Amino acid sequence: MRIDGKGMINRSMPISFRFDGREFQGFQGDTLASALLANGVVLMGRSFKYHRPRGVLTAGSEEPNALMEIGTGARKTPNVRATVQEIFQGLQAQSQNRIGPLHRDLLSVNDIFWPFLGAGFYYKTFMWPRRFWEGLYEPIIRRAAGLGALSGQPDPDRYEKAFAFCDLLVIGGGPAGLMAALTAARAGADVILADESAGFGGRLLSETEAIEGKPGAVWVGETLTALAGTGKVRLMPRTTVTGAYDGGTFGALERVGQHLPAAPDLPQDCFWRITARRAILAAGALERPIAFPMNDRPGIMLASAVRSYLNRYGVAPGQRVAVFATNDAAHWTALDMMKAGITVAAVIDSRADAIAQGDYRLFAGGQVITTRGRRALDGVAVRYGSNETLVKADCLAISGGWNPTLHLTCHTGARPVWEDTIKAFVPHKGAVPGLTPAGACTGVFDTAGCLAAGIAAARDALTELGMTAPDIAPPEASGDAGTGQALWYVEGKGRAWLDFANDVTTKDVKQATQENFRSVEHMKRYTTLGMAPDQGKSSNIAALAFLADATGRGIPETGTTTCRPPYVPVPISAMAAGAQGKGFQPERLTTSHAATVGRGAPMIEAGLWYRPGYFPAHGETTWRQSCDREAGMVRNTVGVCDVSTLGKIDIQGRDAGAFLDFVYTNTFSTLKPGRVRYGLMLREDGHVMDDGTTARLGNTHYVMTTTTAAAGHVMTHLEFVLQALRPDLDVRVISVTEQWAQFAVAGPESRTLLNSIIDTPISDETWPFMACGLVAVHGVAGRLFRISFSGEHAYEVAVPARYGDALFRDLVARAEALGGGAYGMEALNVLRIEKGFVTHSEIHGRVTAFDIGMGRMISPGKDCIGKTAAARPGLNDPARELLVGLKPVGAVKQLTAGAHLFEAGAEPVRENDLGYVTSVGFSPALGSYLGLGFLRNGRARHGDTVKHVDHLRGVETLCEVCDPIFFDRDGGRARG
Amino acid sequence: MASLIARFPAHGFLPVRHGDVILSEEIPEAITALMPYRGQSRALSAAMKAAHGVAFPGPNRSTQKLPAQAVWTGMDQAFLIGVPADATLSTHAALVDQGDAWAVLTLDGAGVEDVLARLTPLDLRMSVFKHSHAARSLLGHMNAVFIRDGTRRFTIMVFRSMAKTACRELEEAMRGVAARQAR
Amino acid sequence: MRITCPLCGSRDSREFSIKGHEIALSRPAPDAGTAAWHAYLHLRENPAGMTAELWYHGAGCGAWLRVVRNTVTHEVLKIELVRDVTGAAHAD
Amino acid sequence: MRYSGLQVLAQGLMGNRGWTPAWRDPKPKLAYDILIIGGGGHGLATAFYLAKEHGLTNVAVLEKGYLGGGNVGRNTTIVRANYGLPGNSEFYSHSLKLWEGLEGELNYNVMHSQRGIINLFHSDGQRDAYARRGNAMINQGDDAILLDTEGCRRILPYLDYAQTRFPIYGGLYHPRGGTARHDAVAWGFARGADLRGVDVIQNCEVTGIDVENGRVTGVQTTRGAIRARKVGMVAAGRTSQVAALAGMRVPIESHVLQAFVTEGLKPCIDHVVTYGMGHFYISQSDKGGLVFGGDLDFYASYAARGNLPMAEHVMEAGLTLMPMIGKARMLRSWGGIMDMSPDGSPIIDRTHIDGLYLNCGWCYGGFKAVPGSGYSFAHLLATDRPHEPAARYRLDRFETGAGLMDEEATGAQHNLH
Repeated sequence: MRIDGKGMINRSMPISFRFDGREFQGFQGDTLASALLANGVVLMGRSFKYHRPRGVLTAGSEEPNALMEIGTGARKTPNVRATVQEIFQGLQAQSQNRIGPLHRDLLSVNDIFWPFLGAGFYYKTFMWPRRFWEGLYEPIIRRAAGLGALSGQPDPDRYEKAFAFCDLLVIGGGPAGLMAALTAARAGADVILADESAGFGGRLLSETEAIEGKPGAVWVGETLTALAGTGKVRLMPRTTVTGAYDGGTFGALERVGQHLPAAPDLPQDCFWRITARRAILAAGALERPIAFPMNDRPGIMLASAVRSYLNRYGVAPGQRVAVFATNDAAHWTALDMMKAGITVAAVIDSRADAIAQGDYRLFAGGQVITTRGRRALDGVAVRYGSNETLVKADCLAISGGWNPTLHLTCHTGARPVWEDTIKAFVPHKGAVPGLTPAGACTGVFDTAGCLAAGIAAARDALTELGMTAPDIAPPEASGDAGTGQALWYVEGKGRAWLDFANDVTTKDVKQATQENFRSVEHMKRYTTLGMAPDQGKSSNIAALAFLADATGRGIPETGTTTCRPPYVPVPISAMAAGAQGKGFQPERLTTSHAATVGRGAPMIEAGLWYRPGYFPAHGETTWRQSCDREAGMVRNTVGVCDVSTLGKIDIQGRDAGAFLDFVYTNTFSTLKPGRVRYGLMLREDGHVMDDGTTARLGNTHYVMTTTTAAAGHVMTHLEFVLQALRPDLDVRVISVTEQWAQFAVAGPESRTLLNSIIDTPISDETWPFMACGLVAVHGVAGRLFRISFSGEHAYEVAVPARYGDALFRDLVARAEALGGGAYGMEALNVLRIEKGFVTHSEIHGRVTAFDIGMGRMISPGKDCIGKTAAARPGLNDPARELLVGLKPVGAVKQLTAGAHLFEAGAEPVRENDLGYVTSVGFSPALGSYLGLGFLRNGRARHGDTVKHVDHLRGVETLCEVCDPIFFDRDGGRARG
Repeated sequence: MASLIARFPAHGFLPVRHGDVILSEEIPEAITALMPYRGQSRALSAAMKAAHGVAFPGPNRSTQKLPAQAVWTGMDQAFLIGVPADATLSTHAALVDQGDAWAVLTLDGAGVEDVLARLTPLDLRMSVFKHSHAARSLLGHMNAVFIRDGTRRFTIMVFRSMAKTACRELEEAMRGVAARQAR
Repeated sequence: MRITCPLCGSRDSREFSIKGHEIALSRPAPDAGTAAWHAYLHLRENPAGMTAELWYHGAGCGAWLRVVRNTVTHEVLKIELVRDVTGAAHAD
Repeated sequence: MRYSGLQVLAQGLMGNRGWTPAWRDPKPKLAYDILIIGGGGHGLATAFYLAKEHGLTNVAVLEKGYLGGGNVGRNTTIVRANYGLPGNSEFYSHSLKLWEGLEGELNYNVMHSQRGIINLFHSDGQRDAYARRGNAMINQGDDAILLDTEGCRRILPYLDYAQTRFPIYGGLYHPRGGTARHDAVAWGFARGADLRGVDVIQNCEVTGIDVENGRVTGVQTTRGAIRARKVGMVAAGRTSQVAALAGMRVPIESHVLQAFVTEGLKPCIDHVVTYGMGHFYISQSDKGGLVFGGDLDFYASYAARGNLPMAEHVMEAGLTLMPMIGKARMLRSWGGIMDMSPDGSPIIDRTHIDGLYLNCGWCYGGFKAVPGSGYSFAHLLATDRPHEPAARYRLDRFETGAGLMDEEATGAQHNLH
């Protein structure tokens, strides 16, 4: 029911929305919860386990009950707190976790069977018969559990992540936070003031008390104007600081578009990473409920929430309101209600000496012992002294006192401290370096105290920042903290809920202790208390108190569970903003990309790069046809392939040769300028890291090539060696991968092709195998390397990347004129397998130089990375799996990578496993499948027959073990 | 003999404008990495001043005397941008041509810091990252060089091969900022 | 986590990669023997408390850093350039 | 008390007042035959199998906090036997067989759910590596199926097959893989060991290991000295500190691994799915939360909590792979302290001190190993001979280089991770 003249909603802006298909009206400024209450809708959800009818308990993000699905289709968002969701024109909300309509949820049958569904019942049953678990029990449990449902479709909305920096981050815009921000901003500090709500002011927006004689909201407005006047404060409304991390980093979730109708480009949420030199936590406190029998009916809500609905949203949550409380503050609820013309049925104050503060019926020393009503509250049973009576009420405001919102102070591992005077936990001093809690989150519950604490905390922070605090006097405000006594639970018949969200009652905690789950962590995990979407914000402390009593310990000895980030749940889409689809990692495109795609080549991922699989020619219908043709082209005429993705590292300095000698197993200091050498690089643990060619361009100038996959890793490694291991060397390294577009030109006609594009023709004499040097390519300064990864007479030609596109098109056109053309990764792979050249399929991280037959490349005359470890006996055992070639010799001609190797007659089981196949290709030149693999003692077994078994693909092939070089073993083609 | 036509990294993607911010590509005359050898930074700086009028910049700084600009790009490393490096510099430093390795983008307009705050973990507040300041950091998941050219103008350099991704991600950020401004 | 690079200033830890304990700086001589190499390669103090690790500012200036850090609290106490520890080539 | 559906009914009808303690809280005795340091999954399972398989019940498990408070209570609950290298193959195969009978053996429902695991791959090279692994699984007698893209689409229709950065080439499907309820595993073993007479002693921190003439004689604890003939160290992330009490330096570094859970959701992910191009794996708990994780934060840590860069990376990998989880909201994040060995595989072995045994190096994969590790470690403690499936988990393999089991192939040395 809407109350005239109350609240900060904009009554000139009516908004219509739908809940469970029915249309309702609210006003701008309403949350979904306040708008529904205004329309008399009290039943807003079903509980997790027993599917009991539930209404709203709170007016904030800590809400355990009123969780809903917002939106439809792919935009549907489950588990949204109706207390946080602001309404907008066209909003559609649905209740969740029900079968059938909300008021007749079929799963409410669970509530009848509650005695059998207590703490941990599932650990004790569903065990027989064994195979029924996956087939029957688990599917039923899964379907009954869970809350809202995802749409199952990709999230179509936009999200953002962003970074922000400030001198001082103030978390929470209530009285303490506002004063802290004002104090710091006046001192000239860069301030970020973040508040979870749409409006700043915190509890001041929900209470009727005055500051400096003005209504709280008016004072807040003036203070915000003052903050804006400083030019130093960035206000972040609708922003919840979700986590405190190391080094002054905070995570924060900003609701950007959640409260608005969908707009193009506008993100739903932004996940902020805020780095603050200092921070002040002014997060306030959360009112705590009391566990009394049947305390979960719709209409039972926190007293502070009742005041919020009344004073901030102008809504009376009931027509006859009762209050059950342990403290003075709760009496304000009764007074506010009466002033608004709502009937106050009774105030039940657990304190025997409680005094009425107005004209209402007071049960001093009273307790609510049970409640009535099916889908909504209609009465509460009160026990006072030895009497009991029934009070008719459709709303019960409850208050068991306040718990400081100290969660962030626990995020880096600190435990809160029990403060017995206020019967609450307060932050551990210095819990998060640089973060100072102030105000209600430290247990200061009066407004005057909070205002002063905000100033004081800012003063301390400013001192630490080396700034001077201005003289600011705290505004005049009430010093009444509304103190009371602690009452955690009321004994009585029936279930008394501690954790509304996970349906955990005092009976469950009691049973847990009976079964010796007495540690607070065991109790939590056994009963699931505090593990629901609200993470126990309203239940943990009461449960702890109950557990302490049940185990005969005090609360401090019982200890607490751990608060962990995030303070409120964060959408995966927000924390992963930008990563959907291609955004996960950068795409690296070669200069030939457009021309390659233009030729219809399917692109495959090679690390972050894209490379062509093959170039389909007219009439080819399978990749094998293209691959066979391209491989043949290289063997017979000439092929062109973009190899720019290989890492290229420029190495200069007088010690460059010595440096390479140390990072490679073989020697480079003796390499002559104008020559190229193959190099093998080990990790310090003696296994192969990478391989590639390195060219000596000048006396003190080399350029190293790495594999595509290892380029970044090798660069990091080289920097480490220079800075950490070899301080004696004066060498400079830099990546030039991006600078050069480099193309392999391979095949018997390669020189013919090259001589048509370079300014000075070359010959075997001027440019022999493994020669390198500078050339002019169509007049452009380039580099030429006579190296071969195909075994053919071949070159790699490099030009500055801006010319890559033009040169690739030109090379391919000329190659085609010679009967050749472009080739892709598939053909490249076949060609290198024919030659027994290894790639990371072979040097996969677990192999040694010995394994791949390059043991002798570890030069005996010098130290190098990995040399000592590579000499360990276990790494040189002939029984290791060693690189071999494999050729089918039986009826089955197929080989598959990933197959394992066995003796021809052996059963293919682990005990008989002799090795495995790493690379396979069909060689058109040899008319056969060829494989590379690793076989126990393989080098001694050339000529033997082994069995290749691929269970997964159903292939069993007899193979001859042979030298891994299948084609042109003496290398004449590359040299000639 | 045919000649090769040059093609630049952000070819076909730029310029674009969203809200008040414009993203465009620059084509510097030359970029050369200068990496002074042991004990040579002062000598290099002197040689640079003599040849190009700019000193070797300190960490996180750039120096400029048009058309030359020297930008600190790492430990014992700066990029000389805008002019080909004079041969005398090679006495003191390894010189490496980087003129084709980078996409050089400029972001200009009110709200540039907001756009970049969506992609880089750098603190770009005017009071911290001032005119002519330069830094190596991340743009999304990409290594990048950032230079502040003015109160509302930045130069951003990313690896050439990632130009498409960089443009796409910057544009996304620009759209979001523009949409917030229009909210 | 923030790492104050001696060259670049305070930076987000996402700009760095980590190699592990600083023992990696103490590479034994090739002939130091099996025990020394085993200790270098594999054995670790693994302290619950203060440790020194090697971080690489790969998305920044390319410097290797020695970072003294508490493994229990994640507090960073000291950061220096590895080359200043080892005396590696320095242009200044 | 025996647990059953009938018992639940009977107790429910009697107001659930008849449930008895799941385990005792015994005072430590002055001496035991065998002491287990560490009351996590592995330690409790070791005690259980010592009692059950070897009849050794004069055994105590010493736990410095509450039992099951370490990694067994903070993991992502995956149970599988899909390893590729000899040593790991036979060990995890044995462990999975133990899992398959665990409810019956413990009379405790650990909710072992064999819902199937799919390791996705995203290139030909990855497919070949997974094929090698799948064939190794079949060689071992376990189950593996190689799925192509269409095969994945049939059982995982919600993955992004069109736009994702690294296309889905297929997956290695391990139908017998799945999940279990992590806490229940610790509690089930604790209850089982306790029923057989083992003393499970909580809040009892070991402060010293007594060694005389190269032989262990007992331990010092916060609750007094306890003598023993044999002591097994099973302290996971705290292994280095425990081993140091015996003057040992071990090849372990402790690192933090983060994990995450969302709010409860109606069933939407029916398997365990792992991503091959970023560190991400996910399953849905029976309560409805999506449970997922990724890689180490990479800095050494005992803090059991991580930082944002890795958390964001994990979310990003998840979103590009399965964009339908975008509107699920991450509810809680936490960290476990991983005892990282150089090659990523565990150590179950004697030490150079007589009577002192070591079980560690489970890295980020210890949960599925709990029954197997307990069984094999109990065998070693009881008989002084390695249990065949764990015989390759030798401590000396790093020194000799023989029998390294580097499944991830990143290098058999901490610094290479």
